[in-house]
Amino acid sequence: MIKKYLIWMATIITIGILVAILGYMLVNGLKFVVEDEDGIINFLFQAPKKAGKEGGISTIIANTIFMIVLTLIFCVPIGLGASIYISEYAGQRRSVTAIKFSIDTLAGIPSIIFGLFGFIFFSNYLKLGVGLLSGSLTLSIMVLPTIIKTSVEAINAVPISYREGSLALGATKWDTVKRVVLPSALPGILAGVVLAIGRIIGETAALTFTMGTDYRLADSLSSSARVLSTHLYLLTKEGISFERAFATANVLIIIILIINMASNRLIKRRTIVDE
Amino acid sequence: MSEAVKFNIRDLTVSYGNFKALHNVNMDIIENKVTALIGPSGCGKSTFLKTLNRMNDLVPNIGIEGRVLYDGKDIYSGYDVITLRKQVGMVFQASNVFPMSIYNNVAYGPRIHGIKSKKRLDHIVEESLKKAALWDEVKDRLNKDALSLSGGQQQRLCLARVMAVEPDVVLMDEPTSALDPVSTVQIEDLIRELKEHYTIVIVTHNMQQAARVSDFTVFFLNGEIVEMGSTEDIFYNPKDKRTEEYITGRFG
Amino acid sequence: MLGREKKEHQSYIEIVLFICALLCVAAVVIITIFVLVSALPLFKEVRLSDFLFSTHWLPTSRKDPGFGILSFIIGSLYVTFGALVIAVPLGIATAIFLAEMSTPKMAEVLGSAVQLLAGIPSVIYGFFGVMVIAPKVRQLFGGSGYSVMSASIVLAIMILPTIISISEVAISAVPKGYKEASLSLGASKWQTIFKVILPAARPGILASIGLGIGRAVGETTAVLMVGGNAPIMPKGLTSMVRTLTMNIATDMGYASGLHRTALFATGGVLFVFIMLLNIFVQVIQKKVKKDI
Amino acid sequence: MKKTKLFLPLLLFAILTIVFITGCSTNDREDYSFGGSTTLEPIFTTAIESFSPKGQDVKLSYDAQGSSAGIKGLQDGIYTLAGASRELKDEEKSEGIVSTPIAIDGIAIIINEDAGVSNLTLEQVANIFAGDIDNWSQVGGNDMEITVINRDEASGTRSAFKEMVLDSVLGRESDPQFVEEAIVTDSNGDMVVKAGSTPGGVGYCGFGYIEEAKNAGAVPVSIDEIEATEENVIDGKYPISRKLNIIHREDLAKDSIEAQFIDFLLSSDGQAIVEENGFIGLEEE
Repeated sequence: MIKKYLIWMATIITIGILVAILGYMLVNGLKFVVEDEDGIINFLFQAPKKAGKEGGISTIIANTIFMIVLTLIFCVPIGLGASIYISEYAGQRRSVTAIKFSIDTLAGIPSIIFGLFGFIFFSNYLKLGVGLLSGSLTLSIMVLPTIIKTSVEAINAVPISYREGSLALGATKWDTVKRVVLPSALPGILAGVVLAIGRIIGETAALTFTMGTDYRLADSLSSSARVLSTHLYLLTKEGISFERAFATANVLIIIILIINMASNRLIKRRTIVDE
Repeated sequence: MSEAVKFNIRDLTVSYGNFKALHNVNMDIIENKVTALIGPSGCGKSTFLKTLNRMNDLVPNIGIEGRVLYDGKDIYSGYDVITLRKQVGMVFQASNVFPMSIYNNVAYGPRIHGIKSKKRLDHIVEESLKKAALWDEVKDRLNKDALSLSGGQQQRLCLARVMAVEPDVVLMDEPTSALDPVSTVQIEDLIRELKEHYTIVIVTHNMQQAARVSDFTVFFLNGEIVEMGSTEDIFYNPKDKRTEEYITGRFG
Repeated sequence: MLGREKKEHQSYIEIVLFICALLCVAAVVIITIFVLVSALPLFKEVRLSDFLFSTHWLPTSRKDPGFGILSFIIGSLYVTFGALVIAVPLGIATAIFLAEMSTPKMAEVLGSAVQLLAGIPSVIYGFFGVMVIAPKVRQLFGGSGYSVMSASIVLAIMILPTIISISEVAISAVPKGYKEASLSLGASKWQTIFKVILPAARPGILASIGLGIGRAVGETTAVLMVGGNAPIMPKGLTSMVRTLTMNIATDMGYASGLHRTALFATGGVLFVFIMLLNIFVQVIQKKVKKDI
Repeated sequence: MKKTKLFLPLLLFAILTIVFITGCSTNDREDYSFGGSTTLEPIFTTAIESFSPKGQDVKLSYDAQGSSAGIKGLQDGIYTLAGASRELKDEEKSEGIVSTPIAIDGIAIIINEDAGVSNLTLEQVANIFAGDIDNWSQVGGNDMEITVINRDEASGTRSAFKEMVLDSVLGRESDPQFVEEAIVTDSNGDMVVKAGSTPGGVGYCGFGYIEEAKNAGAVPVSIDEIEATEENVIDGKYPISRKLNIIHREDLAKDSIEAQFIDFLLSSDGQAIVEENGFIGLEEE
């Protein structure tokens, strides 16, 4: 019977770890909110001062949003285009296996290699410098596999009968994809985009040398921009302010919570549409 | 038998890889008549139906030999598949309504063929739903989700969808096999009404249905035509023994 | 629209989509070529054995520069192995609980908790490591707290969700028939789990461990915060460590000339190791598909 | 059409953000990126906030990745000015790069409180960092293992420290190396955190970070009984100090923003900023 207890114990430890991490972050984050005279609202809407020792993280949140939007602008069209090609047009051609293999390889590459590649290729070789543009380009290559995998899965889940119905009415392949397949696969695709955002927000290793660490508002494509995750990293490493590090960590965790809920609901909605 | 011939099929052979689904089928389909295709499952009747509007093209490594003439033109050489499927509509066994509103389902065909004006679309939708005898039941909830309709209603919606592109021929692949008896009768009445304006080819397992609605019947077995002729001849004095056995339900 | 015009419109769309797909292939090809080509010049001056099998890493010294990364390879393996020792038993046990023992409600709650754990960025694990794990390790085991042990614990927490979710899928994918057959022969719940279900789910579990290794070896930020980053051969659990990824991250900003090529070569070693790992995982997963 | 209805707002939002980002930069404002030593970061960030050249709309940014990273970035053309907490190496000078000192900064030896040490001789410091002394009891402290905390090779503070302590005490020709078994930190801030939190830990940082070291629990010690204070550095008694330099191209145009920025740092306002951040201004020397 000891096996039963061992398994129960292991599960409790796993839950314990999660509760410990989230609890620890939440408690210390709340402590900061209560003690800090400005409170959480100012923290979110005030610009940082003295390298983050004082003030809030408003410009950093703005930089993070710019990074996400810019990255999505690059990777969503390409990712969606690739996934439509793979699931609708490619059929059994040999090129599909090459594409699928490269997507799996891309998904396996560690983020530090993307950081190294991005720094040398985008910043130095293409002279894009250290800033929003080279950072977002590096990230968009990194999240392409996430978007493609979820989009292909969502498109393949669309029943064949919808396509037959449309083709039998004399619709072209593109009409069928544009008007029938994509709309019903949309919730699944959006879930993929939301998951990609989760990965983009959590990235640090690939960003320090491609995106830079300037915490002021990035107001041009080439200006260096510090984002939430890099800010948390620097606050901790440099010992600038552990209270603000906790507050930033909580902001990150809350965003990840919202992302998980959003993607779960989107995936659920897709299954309702099919029944 | 001097009526006009809509389809003329000359030694048609269809194979998936090395499996021969149909071998040298020769027949005519008469305009504005209902032709029923019967036979045990796997005899190639559905495959044959899907060659008429080239839906078989979707099947990977399919081999099609022989000629299928539609109004005298061979649809497998140089015939634009888009125009063909516009003229030769199809209703599937499982009603595949789109996950859209009832209105958008019917308007889908006209829209992809370039009709944009709302007024014309409203007119087409109304006409098509009337032809499918569904207008009265749905006219005040056109933008409700089509998936909320009953099985019989959904199948009639598919029919309305086909009507909306003004086809010349309507193919039906076991349209009522998933429906309750009441909806089945409704569909059969519809088929009789549509006969004046459209050529109808229907695949069915249901012998009584074939007898009730069709003018001609073709009996398929193992990819070949055993016997074909007017429905009365086939059902009341079948020439081939195998047809007689199938009709009387001894096998299949 | 006329049939012909639609035809052109069609093929033009297909080409655009094909280009999108090709861009992914191009991305991988460019990265691979860039990393490997930038790494090759190193071997004109440094013998492969001096690079892979020596611990003498002094890239900027003028007198006798050394580019041996053996201590970082061992560092990476040491930390990854430490993480596996913790995460594999915990992960598989939790996966068994999820698949076989929990009520649907519990499974749903625990499932979303694991999903959340997987979504949390590694910088937060690093932060937690610096604030809680390193001091605790320092208290209990002495040393500076920034060591192989702290890095292994942080990495274990990070790869736990990967192992749990993929093992759970493998375990619940085992056909019901196996379980019923074993139970019908009078086997206990535990004998069934350990004698029938786990062996049947073995390929899936191995795949999850492979993916866990991939993530652990590829991790940089969290390990950088708690590993200590001393360029030495780790001697014990409490000694400082620098992994391949930490070596790249630390020197990337300022390295130049041969030093920068050495970093690319380090990246190359990591790249090759991860690719071999991916192929291993894909081979196993194909085997899984064939079985079931 | 359901898709296009949803797609429009997404597309609109994307275009809006792009316009917003590029919009601001298309006006005549020029961007200048500088980079370099973490020691000079406080000086650069404060100076950038109050530096406004006559009427020109400019945006300066400073990327603190270490002195060598700044100099490398200058050579690669990523930065147009670099900050270094060390002197130029010979091979760097040959590439048409020059250095202009703007401040002086002593290097303080910071030891974790638990070690119970408040004074060391220069030899002891050299032997500790070379690894020959490994327990605080050998230098009059508590019986605790010494954990050396070092900086990464990008740091100017590290190379300055190596020259003024290891080389000068243990002989320059033998090129004495730091002890390998040491925690490597990549900035003064990181160094201070690790020194304060590691029992028996010892490291070094610029005078500008002494306050932060004390808060983190690491004590700056006196060298041969000489306190680590600005006065002792100014009158040359404190043995470890170096100049903080701005590195730039030899052929820098006189009226360029970079030249104006250097003049600003050397001006009285600039020197005030240097003092305010805990470093030592030039004139007083």
